[in-house]
Amino acid sequence: MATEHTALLAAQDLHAHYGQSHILQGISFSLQPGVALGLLGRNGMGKTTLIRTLLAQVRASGGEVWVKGHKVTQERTEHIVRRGIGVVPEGRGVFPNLSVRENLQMAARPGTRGQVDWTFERVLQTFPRLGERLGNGGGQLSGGEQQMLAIGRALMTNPDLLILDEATEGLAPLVVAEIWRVIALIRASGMSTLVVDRNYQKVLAHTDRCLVLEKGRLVLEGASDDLADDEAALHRYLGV
Amino acid sequence: MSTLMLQAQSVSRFFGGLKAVEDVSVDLHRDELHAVIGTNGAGKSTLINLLSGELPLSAGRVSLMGEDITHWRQPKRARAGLGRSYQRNTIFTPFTVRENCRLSAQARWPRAWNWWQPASRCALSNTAAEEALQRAGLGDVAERVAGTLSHGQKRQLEIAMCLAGAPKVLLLDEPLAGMGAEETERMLALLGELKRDHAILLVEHDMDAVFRVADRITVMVNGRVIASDAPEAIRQHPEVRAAYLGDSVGAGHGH
Amino acid sequence: MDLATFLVQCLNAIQYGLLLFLVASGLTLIFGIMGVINLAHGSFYMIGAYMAYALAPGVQQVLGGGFFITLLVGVVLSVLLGYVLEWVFFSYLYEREHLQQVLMTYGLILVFEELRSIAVGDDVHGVTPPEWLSGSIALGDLMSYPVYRLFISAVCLGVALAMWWVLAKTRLGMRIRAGASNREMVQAMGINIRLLYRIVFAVGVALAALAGMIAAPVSSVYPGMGSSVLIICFVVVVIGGIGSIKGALVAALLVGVVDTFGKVLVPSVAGLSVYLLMAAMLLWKPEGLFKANG
Amino acid sequence: QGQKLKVGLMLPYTGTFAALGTAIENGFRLQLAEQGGKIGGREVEFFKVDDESDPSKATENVNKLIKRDGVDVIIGSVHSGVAMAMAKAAKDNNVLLIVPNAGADAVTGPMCAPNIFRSSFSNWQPGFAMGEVMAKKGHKRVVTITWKYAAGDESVKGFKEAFTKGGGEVIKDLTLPFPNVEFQALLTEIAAAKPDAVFTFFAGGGAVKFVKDYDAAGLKKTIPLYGSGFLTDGTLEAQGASAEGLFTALHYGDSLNTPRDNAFRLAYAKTYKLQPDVYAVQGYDAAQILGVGLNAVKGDVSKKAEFAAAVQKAKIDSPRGPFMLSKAHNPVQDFYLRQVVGKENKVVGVASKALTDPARGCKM
Amino acid sequence: MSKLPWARVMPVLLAFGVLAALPALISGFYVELAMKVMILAIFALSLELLVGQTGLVCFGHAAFFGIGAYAVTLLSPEGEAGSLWWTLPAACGAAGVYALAVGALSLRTKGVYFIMITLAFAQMAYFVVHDTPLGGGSDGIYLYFKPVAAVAGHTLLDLDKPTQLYGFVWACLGACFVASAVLLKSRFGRALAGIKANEQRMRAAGFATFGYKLAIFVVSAMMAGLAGYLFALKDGFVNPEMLSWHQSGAVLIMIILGGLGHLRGAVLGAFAFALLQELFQSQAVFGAFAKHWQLMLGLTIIAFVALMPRGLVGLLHKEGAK
Ligand SMILES: Nc1ncnc2c1ncn2[C@@H]1O[C@H](COP(=O)(O)OP(=O)(O)OP(=O)(O)O)[C@@H](O)[C@H]1O
Ligand SMILES: Nc1ncnc2c1ncn2[C@@H]1O[C@H](COP(=O)(O)OP(=O)(O)OP(=O)(O)O)[C@@H](O)[C@H]1O
Ligand SMILES: [Mg+2]
Ligand SMILES: [Mg+2]
Repeated sequence: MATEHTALLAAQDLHAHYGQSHILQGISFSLQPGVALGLLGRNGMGKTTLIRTLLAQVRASGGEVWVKGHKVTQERTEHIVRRGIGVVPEGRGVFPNLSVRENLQMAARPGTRGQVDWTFERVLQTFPRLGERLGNGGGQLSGGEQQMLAIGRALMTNPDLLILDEATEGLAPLVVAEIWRVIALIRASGMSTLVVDRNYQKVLAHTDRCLVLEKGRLVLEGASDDLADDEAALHRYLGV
Repeated sequence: MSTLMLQAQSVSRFFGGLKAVEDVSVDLHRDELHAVIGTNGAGKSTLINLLSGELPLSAGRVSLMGEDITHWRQPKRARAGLGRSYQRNTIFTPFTVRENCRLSAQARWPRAWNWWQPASRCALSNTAAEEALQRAGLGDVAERVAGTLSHGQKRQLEIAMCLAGAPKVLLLDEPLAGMGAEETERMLALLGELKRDHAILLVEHDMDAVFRVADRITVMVNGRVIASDAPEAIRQHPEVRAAYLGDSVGAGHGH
Repeated sequence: MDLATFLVQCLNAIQYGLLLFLVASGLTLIFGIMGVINLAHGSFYMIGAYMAYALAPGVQQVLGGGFFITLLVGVVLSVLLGYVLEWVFFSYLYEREHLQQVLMTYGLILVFEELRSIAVGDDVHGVTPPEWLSGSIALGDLMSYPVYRLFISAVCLGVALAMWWVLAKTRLGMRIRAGASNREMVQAMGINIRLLYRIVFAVGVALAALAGMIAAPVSSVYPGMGSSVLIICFVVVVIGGIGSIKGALVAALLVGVVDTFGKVLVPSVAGLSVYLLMAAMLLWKPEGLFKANG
Repeated sequence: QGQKLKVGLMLPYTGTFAALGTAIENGFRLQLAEQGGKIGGREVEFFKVDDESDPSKATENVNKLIKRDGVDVIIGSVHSGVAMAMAKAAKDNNVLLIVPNAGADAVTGPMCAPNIFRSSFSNWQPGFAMGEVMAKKGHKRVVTITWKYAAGDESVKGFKEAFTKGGGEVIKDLTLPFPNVEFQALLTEIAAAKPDAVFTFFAGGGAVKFVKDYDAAGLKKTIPLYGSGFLTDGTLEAQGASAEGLFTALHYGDSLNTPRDNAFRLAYAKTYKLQPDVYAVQGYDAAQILGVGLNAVKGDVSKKAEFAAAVQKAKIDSPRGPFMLSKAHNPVQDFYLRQVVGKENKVVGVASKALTDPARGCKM
Repeated sequence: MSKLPWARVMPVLLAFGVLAALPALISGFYVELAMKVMILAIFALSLELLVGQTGLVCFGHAAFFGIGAYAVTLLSPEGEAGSLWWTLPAACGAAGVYALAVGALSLRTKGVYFIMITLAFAQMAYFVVHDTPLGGGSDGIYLYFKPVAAVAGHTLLDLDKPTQLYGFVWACLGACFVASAVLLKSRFGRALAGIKANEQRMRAAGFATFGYKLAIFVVSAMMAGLAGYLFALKDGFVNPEMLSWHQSGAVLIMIILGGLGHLRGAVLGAFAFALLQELFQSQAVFGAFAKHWQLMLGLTIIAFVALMPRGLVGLLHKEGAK
């Protein structure tokens, strides 16, 4: 398939299991450079699992994953990520025993093209709240502060693709708005994004294309604008 | 007139120099859902920790149905009817969903220390658990091991466990976080139902939801209460809009 | 006790404490960062001491000898040993329950002890320090103090400083500490945690072996020397706060002081003193003196 | 008696005392070979158990030999606590026991029995011998230092008994927990106390470290150090120059230079490519005691009384010099004063002649 | 009990049956070995209650074992047999009282800190018996007369008789096993499991977890004291090494080897550990190489860890793995 070679990220008939249960049941999609992709679905449909499988945090039981034309199915997480992916995982994954400063610094890395768009200073500018708590341990932050830290940390790796799994969970409306603003900013800068969020309206508004997952299968794929108008589909797959 | 269930008077909690909660007073009445909203790090979770007894107070007083419980430890408060959920999941990952609820129910019933009778034969906690499961919409996955649930399902279980203990006062820390649209609806319906015979304190960032169910809203910023009023008044409150709501929640933007 | 004696006792306490620190530092590193309760740590100490004894003739022949060359060879060998051990025995245990690792390290103790017995026998041996360190300094008219002991103290301080700097100040150190709390997340940041862990383990082993080699000239080399040092090391690590280098240093000095003055002032319960200290410290600070933060 | 004689060796083959266990077995086998591989006219079959120097497993280990293997005689062990358990089991099951090292006073004290013998010494003995020597040398104020455990206590007790009888005074008893080897604090105490001399009991790795530390602290030049013989036995190579000139008391030494000893040493060195030590001698003599007894009963181990009578009458022709067994079955032997010269514990005199353990508590 | 899972209970019953019949089948030494292993199994069982079921890793369990053993030795009269009726409760009680003190202090700590503080208290007990005249010093002391159980002058049980002692040990193991199994299924037992899984949540649900932990700590210590009591009777000799950290370590190794989280694991582990050591030390099997038993044991343990992530019980019910 041609797309696999041009795509930033692509999956071919991807399967994954947790023990006996077949979670991902043959998923194929591709994400072109510069595209913002949304991933929607009810609770427990496999969104997080898909992300984790793409990153080899869950072993794929079948199918292939491609990053920038390289087949990475056999590679380990760190190698895949180093090809230019930044991750904000579900549950944040802030390092509680490192200070805020260290959480950011440990991740710092120039992008795959040598670009250093996101620096320590720029992250603090984007999230001033973090600047006030630089010396605090990551574990002492409030939930929202941790979420900002996780995003900031992912940006410090200057990725080509930023994956956000429920990045706005537990954030104050102002901050949520701020994060969507940042996501829009990132999108505008040409960085690709893969966004999972419970607020489907925001996801649809901030992405070019969307995938809808149901019980581990891709049931819908299309332009976000189209989907936003398709009330029947939204009701059917998201229960709204 | 609704009964006053839980009252916090000028409670404070300091972490070193940080005043996480400072001079906060809240009243929780039966048949009233009291929402506490506020910026991240405002001290909402800390407030719940203070009320539930997880953290000792630096200053202030807490009373439950007129009784001073400031110096009670957490388990005793819980047995007296203070139930809470956590912002981060605290489920028993190795147990089944049902067992999670059963265990949560157990402490409240007599002879919790019984060591010869099989726990599975404790009818009281079994029914309590079953009821909580149904209410939280987890009936289908009751036999699943809790650790294998998806994030949203775990959040539901977190609430179910809180309910299983048959509390009189519910302190819910962001119960809607991580739930999908459908589950959010169900949870809001549940809250409306629970409200009738419980006093509920709801910490939540989903403003649509909060404004739909709350009877009273307290807003915290940096450890202090900046406003406490009926929802409509809060929605218009300039300080609250500036510090927390922003423009995202336009006046009257419902569903 | 007059002032002069008291001061000399303080010197003894510090010197002992520093040596303890050197042995315990590797343990706290492996323990705090990888979560491996390494019972075999004492064995690495023993292996180090035996290397100081057994390698010397070979090094003499091939490289022209010298205590420091032996030391260097020993450190290189122990890094290799640690690297291979982690690779073969530990790398697949991280997902398992911690106690499985305990069982594994217990097995290793038995194996190392027996291999040592087969390879070099069960006799007690001495190791001579280099010529220029073998003198001593007079401490008043009381007694004299061997220069070599001062040298040990200097090495220990050097190691403490270097470790603190790497862990607290460098990005490598941050990444290592991050791995302590969330391995998967470190991987998701694009960092090769397996390699990092392997290196940490190897360094931990090397530190224990280095301690053994450095201590060999004063402690001599004998079977069972590992197990006697193991428990006291755990005491140091726990009092200091697991994973904290600073804590290990402070705790080691504390243990040194308590042990030294315990023996002198209340000899009948001297055996208890260190454990009393640990119990008291943990009751006061249930998580050790310093939380792991470098 | 066509059947083989079953000999159980319960010795440490692993751990700190492993080298001692091997030496004892070597000595025993050497003597056996010299008797033509037979004792009391019977071929010998060995059963070995590693006692790990762990007293909590000792009863079970000795029962392996007694109940599982059904041995006729047991040889062991090094660790006193283990030997205590063995003595109990031997007494309960009425099996011959010869202790080739462990010095616990109780074995030939309260625990003494017709079927229990010792080819080595009691802890009391070398201490007492050294006490006599130091008193005679004119030392008046002495500090003792040892580990806080039974062997150390008993040894120091023996020393004090003789030393105070000879007019000396022990100004300080220093102890440290077993097996702690951090001596520096106590050395400082010694330096501060400025005694005429120091008496010590240490063995193995602790002995090496103590002697080296004592020297390194500069005390060796100013305050003479005396010890029970184990201070410098099997440890000289490791102690190096630090041990040079030290005086110790023991029932054996390196240059006895008697024809008996020379023959033994030559044979041992030839067989094992090693120099023998006191442990080898004790093992060797354990075999001799067994031989004397069994010859008297023509190999019939069930005749315990005759066996004991014969052994008590006999003069054991040991490389250390001939000795007899006391009523409590502990050797009545000469204790030599030895001085370290190079890599040898050179015998320079007799510290105490035909020294008998008081066997306090023995009702036999 | 409503329904026992027979598939799992049968093998256990069978094993107990075989143990009961053992004295009739094999020679004296092996009976004694079996007795020792049963005592160790009681010891391991007691630790399993703490480590496997409550998640409290205690690294000083030998102290309670040793206290039980020393108690009976020191309390028995010099020249005659003591009475089982009060020496046994006294021994268990002594262990329990010490555990109450240790637990009250140490249960405030968590994880590795708990491991180490229990070690600290055990070492204190060790040094008390090792260094003071109280416990007879480093060489240990003897128990000359083993207790008897008499009712109205009529001797029911004379533990000086090997077969009676064997039977008594067997009964104790059975009783401990059944009691533990019942306890774990009960509300109290489930609360312990909950504490292991998530103590914070248990407190929020209204369990005063400290009390639960202290209770099981004391119960476990008393059971360890019982094991120590029996061990002292078996040997008639106690020694400070019974309280040493090596002993604490060994019993911990047994339950890990057997498989944590299962009572059967503790018993299996005790049998496996003791018998493997026995096997490797046996000259009859390995000849001169028996001298290197440590090497073989060490390698076997490593192999166990590598191949059996869930311990020996993992072997037993692989099919029903959940
Ligand atoms: N560790 C696990 N073991 C077994 N099953 C699991 C595990 N993690 C997730 N699952 C199951 O896999 C399915 C997909 O889970 P996943 O977390 O990918 O859902 P999701 O779409 O991200 O849901 P949410 O919106 O709630 O986060 C769920 O049914 C869940 O129960
Ligand atoms: N154990 C602690 N030690 C030090 N500081 C703490 C601790 N717990 C909380 N804090 C600090 O107290 C403040 C209040 O935290 P809290 O978790 O109560 O906020 P919150 O209002 O719940 O925020 P969010 O909405 O993001 O969950 C934060 O700044 C946080 O960093
Ligand atoms: Mg998810
Ligand atoms: Mg919060």
